[in-house]
Amino acid sequence: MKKNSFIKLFIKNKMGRIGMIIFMIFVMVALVGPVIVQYDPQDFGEKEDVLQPPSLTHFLGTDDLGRDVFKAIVAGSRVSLIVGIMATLISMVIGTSLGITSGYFGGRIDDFLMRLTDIFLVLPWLPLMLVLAALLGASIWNIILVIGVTGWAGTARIVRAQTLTEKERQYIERAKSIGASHFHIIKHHIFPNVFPLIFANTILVTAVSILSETTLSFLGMGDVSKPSWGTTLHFAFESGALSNKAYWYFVPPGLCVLLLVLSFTLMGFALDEIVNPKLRER
Amino acid sequence: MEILNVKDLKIEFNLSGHRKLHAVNGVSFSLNKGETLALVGESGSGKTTTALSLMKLLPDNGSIVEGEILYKNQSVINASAEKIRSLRWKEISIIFQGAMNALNPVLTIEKQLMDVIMHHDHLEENEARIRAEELLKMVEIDVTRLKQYPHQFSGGMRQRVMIAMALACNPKIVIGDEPTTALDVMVQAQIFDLLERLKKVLELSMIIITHDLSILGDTCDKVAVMYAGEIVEYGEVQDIYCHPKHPYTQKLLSSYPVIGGKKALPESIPGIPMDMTQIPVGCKFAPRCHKAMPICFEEAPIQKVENGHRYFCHLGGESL
Amino acid sequence: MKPLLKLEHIEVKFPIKRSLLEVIRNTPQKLVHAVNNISLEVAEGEILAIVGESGSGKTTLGKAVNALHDSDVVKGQITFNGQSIFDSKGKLLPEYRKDISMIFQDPYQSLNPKHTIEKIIAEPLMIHKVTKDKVEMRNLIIEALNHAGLSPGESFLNRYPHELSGGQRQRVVIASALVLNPKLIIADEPVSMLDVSVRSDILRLMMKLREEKKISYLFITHDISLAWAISDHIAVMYLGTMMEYGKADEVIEKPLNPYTQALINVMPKMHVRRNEKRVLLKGETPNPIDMPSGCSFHPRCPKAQSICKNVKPMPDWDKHGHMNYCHFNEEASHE
Amino acid sequence: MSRKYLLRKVFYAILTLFGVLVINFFLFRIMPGDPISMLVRNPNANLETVARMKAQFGLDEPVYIQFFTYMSNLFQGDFGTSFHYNRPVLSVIGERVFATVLLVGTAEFFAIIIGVFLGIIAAHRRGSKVDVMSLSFSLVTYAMPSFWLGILLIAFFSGFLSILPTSGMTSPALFFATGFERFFDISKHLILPALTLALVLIGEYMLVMRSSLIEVLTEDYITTARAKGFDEKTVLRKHALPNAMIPMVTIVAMSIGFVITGALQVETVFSWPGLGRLMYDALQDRDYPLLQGIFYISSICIIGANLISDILYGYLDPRVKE
Repeated sequence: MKKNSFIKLFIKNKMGRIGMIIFMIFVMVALVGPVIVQYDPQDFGEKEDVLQPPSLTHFLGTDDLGRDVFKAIVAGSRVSLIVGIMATLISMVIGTSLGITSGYFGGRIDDFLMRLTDIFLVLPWLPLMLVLAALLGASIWNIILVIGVTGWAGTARIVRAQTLTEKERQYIERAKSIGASHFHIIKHHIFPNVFPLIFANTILVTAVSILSETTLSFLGMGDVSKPSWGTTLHFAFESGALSNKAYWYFVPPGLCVLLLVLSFTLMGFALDEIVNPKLRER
Repeated sequence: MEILNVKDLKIEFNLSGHRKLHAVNGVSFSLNKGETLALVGESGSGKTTTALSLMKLLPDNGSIVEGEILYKNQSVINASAEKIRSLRWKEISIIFQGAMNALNPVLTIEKQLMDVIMHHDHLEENEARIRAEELLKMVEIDVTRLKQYPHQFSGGMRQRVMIAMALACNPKIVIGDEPTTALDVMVQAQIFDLLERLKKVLELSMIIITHDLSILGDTCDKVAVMYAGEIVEYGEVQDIYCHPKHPYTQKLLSSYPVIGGKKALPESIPGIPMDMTQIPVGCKFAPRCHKAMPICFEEAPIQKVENGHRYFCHLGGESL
Repeated sequence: MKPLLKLEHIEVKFPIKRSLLEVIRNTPQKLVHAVNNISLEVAEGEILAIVGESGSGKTTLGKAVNALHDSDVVKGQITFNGQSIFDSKGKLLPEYRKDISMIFQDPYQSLNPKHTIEKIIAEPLMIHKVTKDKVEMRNLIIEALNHAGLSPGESFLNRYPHELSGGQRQRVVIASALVLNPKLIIADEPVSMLDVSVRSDILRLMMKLREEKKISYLFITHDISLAWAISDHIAVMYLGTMMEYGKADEVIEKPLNPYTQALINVMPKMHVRRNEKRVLLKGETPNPIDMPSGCSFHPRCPKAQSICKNVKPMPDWDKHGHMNYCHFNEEASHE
Repeated sequence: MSRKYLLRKVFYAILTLFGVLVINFFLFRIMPGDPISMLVRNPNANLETVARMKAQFGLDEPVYIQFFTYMSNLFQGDFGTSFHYNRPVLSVIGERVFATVLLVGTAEFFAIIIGVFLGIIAAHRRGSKVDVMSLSFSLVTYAMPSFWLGILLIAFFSGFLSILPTSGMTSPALFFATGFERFFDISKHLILPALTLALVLIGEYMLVMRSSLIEVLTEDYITTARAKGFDEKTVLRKHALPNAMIPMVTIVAMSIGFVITGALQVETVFSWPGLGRLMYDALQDRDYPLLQGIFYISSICIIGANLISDILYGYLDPRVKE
């Protein structure tokens, strides 16, 4: 279906609209935020500033080291978004290329790649990430690499299934009868028809990547020099914000993660309903 | 003895964007006991919708907006949901097209035959199994295949299972929705031959839905040719074959090469099927009709009758 | 006259994938005998119809001629314009792809929904690098569209397949075949998915192209009356074997092979004949894995004798070039 | 469901297991900076543990010999000795398995029942209030990091309503209690962590069940069932569900794998003495043999779960030929 009717359908879909709005807000915060609000994780506030409830000077109160929580969240938004999107790109590139190759060529390549995908699907992903992050050291690029490298299996399986159905279509046979090469067929026929599914899946995988980054940072594997929401939650939990009821310290970062991931899931499901004719309203 | 009478049936589907699809606009026909009526028309003519509405099986966005359906002189349209459910398969049953997966892929043939027998005829399990075996024998399928699944049957065999299922509760009317479309010519002949024999034995009345005029000779008594949700011509099969009155029927009949006849390829019908979301003034076939006259675009044609042979056209013949 | 296409003893046998276990126990490799020993000739501008039910191997034969199956599955010799279509190393000659093209059965599936009509027809030109310059390519496309009856061609260029009707889509497929001006078109059931009213338009277009451009056709269909209406010669196939071959009128009026007789007898005719007793073959075409011995039709043949069960018949040609693959040769009483 | 299908699936499971084993082996060896340098960076590592570590991994021998020793040990069930606990890895894991199985088992049990039930109602009455409510509930829980959900529950139950214990598996006073008293105490502690884990799962199962059932309800055999005169309930129960349940089996098996990692987050937040918590601590102490052992055991559980789901799939869907 043509591009603009695709976008029209997406806007018309309530879930898609809500998801898009939330996502736009966070992108704005991530772009503009750190410029307006300089947040330096090192400059600790004075003693009496510790764990102050939300006030005019500190919209969301302060943390256990007297730093302003609101500034931390604004700074954290950029990190969470970047890590989420970059990691997803890696997963998508690996997943799509493996999925299309094994789906299109089949035979031994397919068997081998599928076993590889099975192994990655079977490995418990969070411990794997934790171990890799621990071994590689907790820099932001390692986190992106780790999430990306462990996240591609699901995509590979979906893309392979879709490629298998596309491969049987008659216009592929027609292209072969004209003398099109494998590369030409993949570039002009397979990829454009698999792309809507890849795009919808990318959105859902981004949601998972953001969650993974937050969890990794919460478990102490995050890059402390570039704090994300997960890191803030890590220090909130470590500093016992729970017991002294500093809800302004541990609720907002979690809420932001929830909203950002929710925006991606909403968009993902809206796309899925558009792409998958069976689910579409009649 | 008239078993079914449909008067001015109108059915609409509401589509996204408040558009309405006028699938059936004023269809009337009747069916006598032991008679076979063919609803013939091309894709989009409303023939399947008409048939499904007899059992109120329209999808949730479709509704009967006008007209009356009398089955044994009882109204089907304002019957209670309970009454309709007791009518389905007990009085009227359907043979769906073999190509669609109308059989549940994860249930054995035995279960799918027995569940409707036990439901409508309240038989015990073993009695229902005996009845199921009887049905398979009737449609010439080896009884040992009762425990198999639909995917283990070929196209022709699946169609026979559908027929067995349709006859499970001794219905009075059996609707065949393109029963042989996806099958080879030889298998198609076998299926029609089987239906012929069953009709005589069980005194069944049938409604066959098809787009293929050439098979009418094999099974049908009466023919209703449908175009854009209306019956444009209705009559005996021999009558329709030998002297079709409506231009659309004439054009359809001429599209079939007849072995032995002259070899020239006939002209086909120009233009594309009508957009059913609007109701034009005048005759619906006018834009594609090679005999269209100015009047055809202004007024809808009134019905003309020549001893049982009814058609809607401004052309020739004495009007009613 | 010199045949354009010559097929000699074409065999197509698909190996069934054996599971690891079977490989270890080396159970014999089971084969699907899709096409066995077919020899044919197609002259320039001739329409040869290949008629058969599903499972008869007619589509497999069409694809084999179009070299769509990988070569280790296809045996026998295919010569086009006097020379084999494979070069000495067994690689397909590139220009063979230009001289021959295929029309498929399902107009809704044989066009890529994501491409505009222009891109679809431009594809063959791009692959064979017919021209570099954009304007010339566009003219070629518009000319092909007009030739295929989609005039004015310009109005179809940037439309998408889902905006066209079945008949129009099949015309786009024909246009994309025409753009390389092929010598032979393999049409696999080109009209069976179309509404009856639109069918004869496409058939008439194919006939017109034959007159104007001397294109010959391999017309694959299950409808023998359609084959009679449009083709010069008819070959009837059953379970991968050619049962009968001859001029269209001869095969229809004086069918020699029992299978052809049954096919013609069962063809729906436009008059009421419900009460006539018709010769109906029992059962359906079996799967071509375990082929029946002797003549493959003998299990279902109404005239089968003991000889049919154990001896494979020899194709017997009469003086009019009418072949019958059967031990017996008497004509059926034909109503 | 033929024997060949079963054999093939078992064969693939073993192949995958071997793959996991190989990755497991290399994961801790060829990473930039081998385990020793990792250990050296760890402040409390003394020379003695470094030496033992070297012997343990036999790092001086060529890789393929290390690989064979590693494999032969594995087959005799010797997963090496944990540095931190100075006991065989297998026994350390053995103690903690029960807690995780209990947590994961309870969470899965409730999640499957509630998730599938909600999914069926939502699909059956598509677009109704129930559908919208359960859809938004699932989307929110699906998007929520499980540890944060845990924190919220702890804050709520320990802060405002302290009727439920918010950490550990047994209250200190009752450490030695047995029988009913111990059972009651453990289940009290189990409520919050199991609830956290279950909430995320309910969302996922509900979404999968809903879209699978919606897709099945558009199939032709459902029209046949309705034409047979069955009421909506029977159509749903006898014809729609047997088909809609098939994808559920694979999703549940796959999610059991993820739940073991989900448990890690919940066990850390609720300090629940399970495998997840053990792995978290092992990571802090750089206790590689223990890490490797846990890693390997959880992979085996996931492979087992997938194998069971493949076999179940064969039973549920007769079309699965060899």
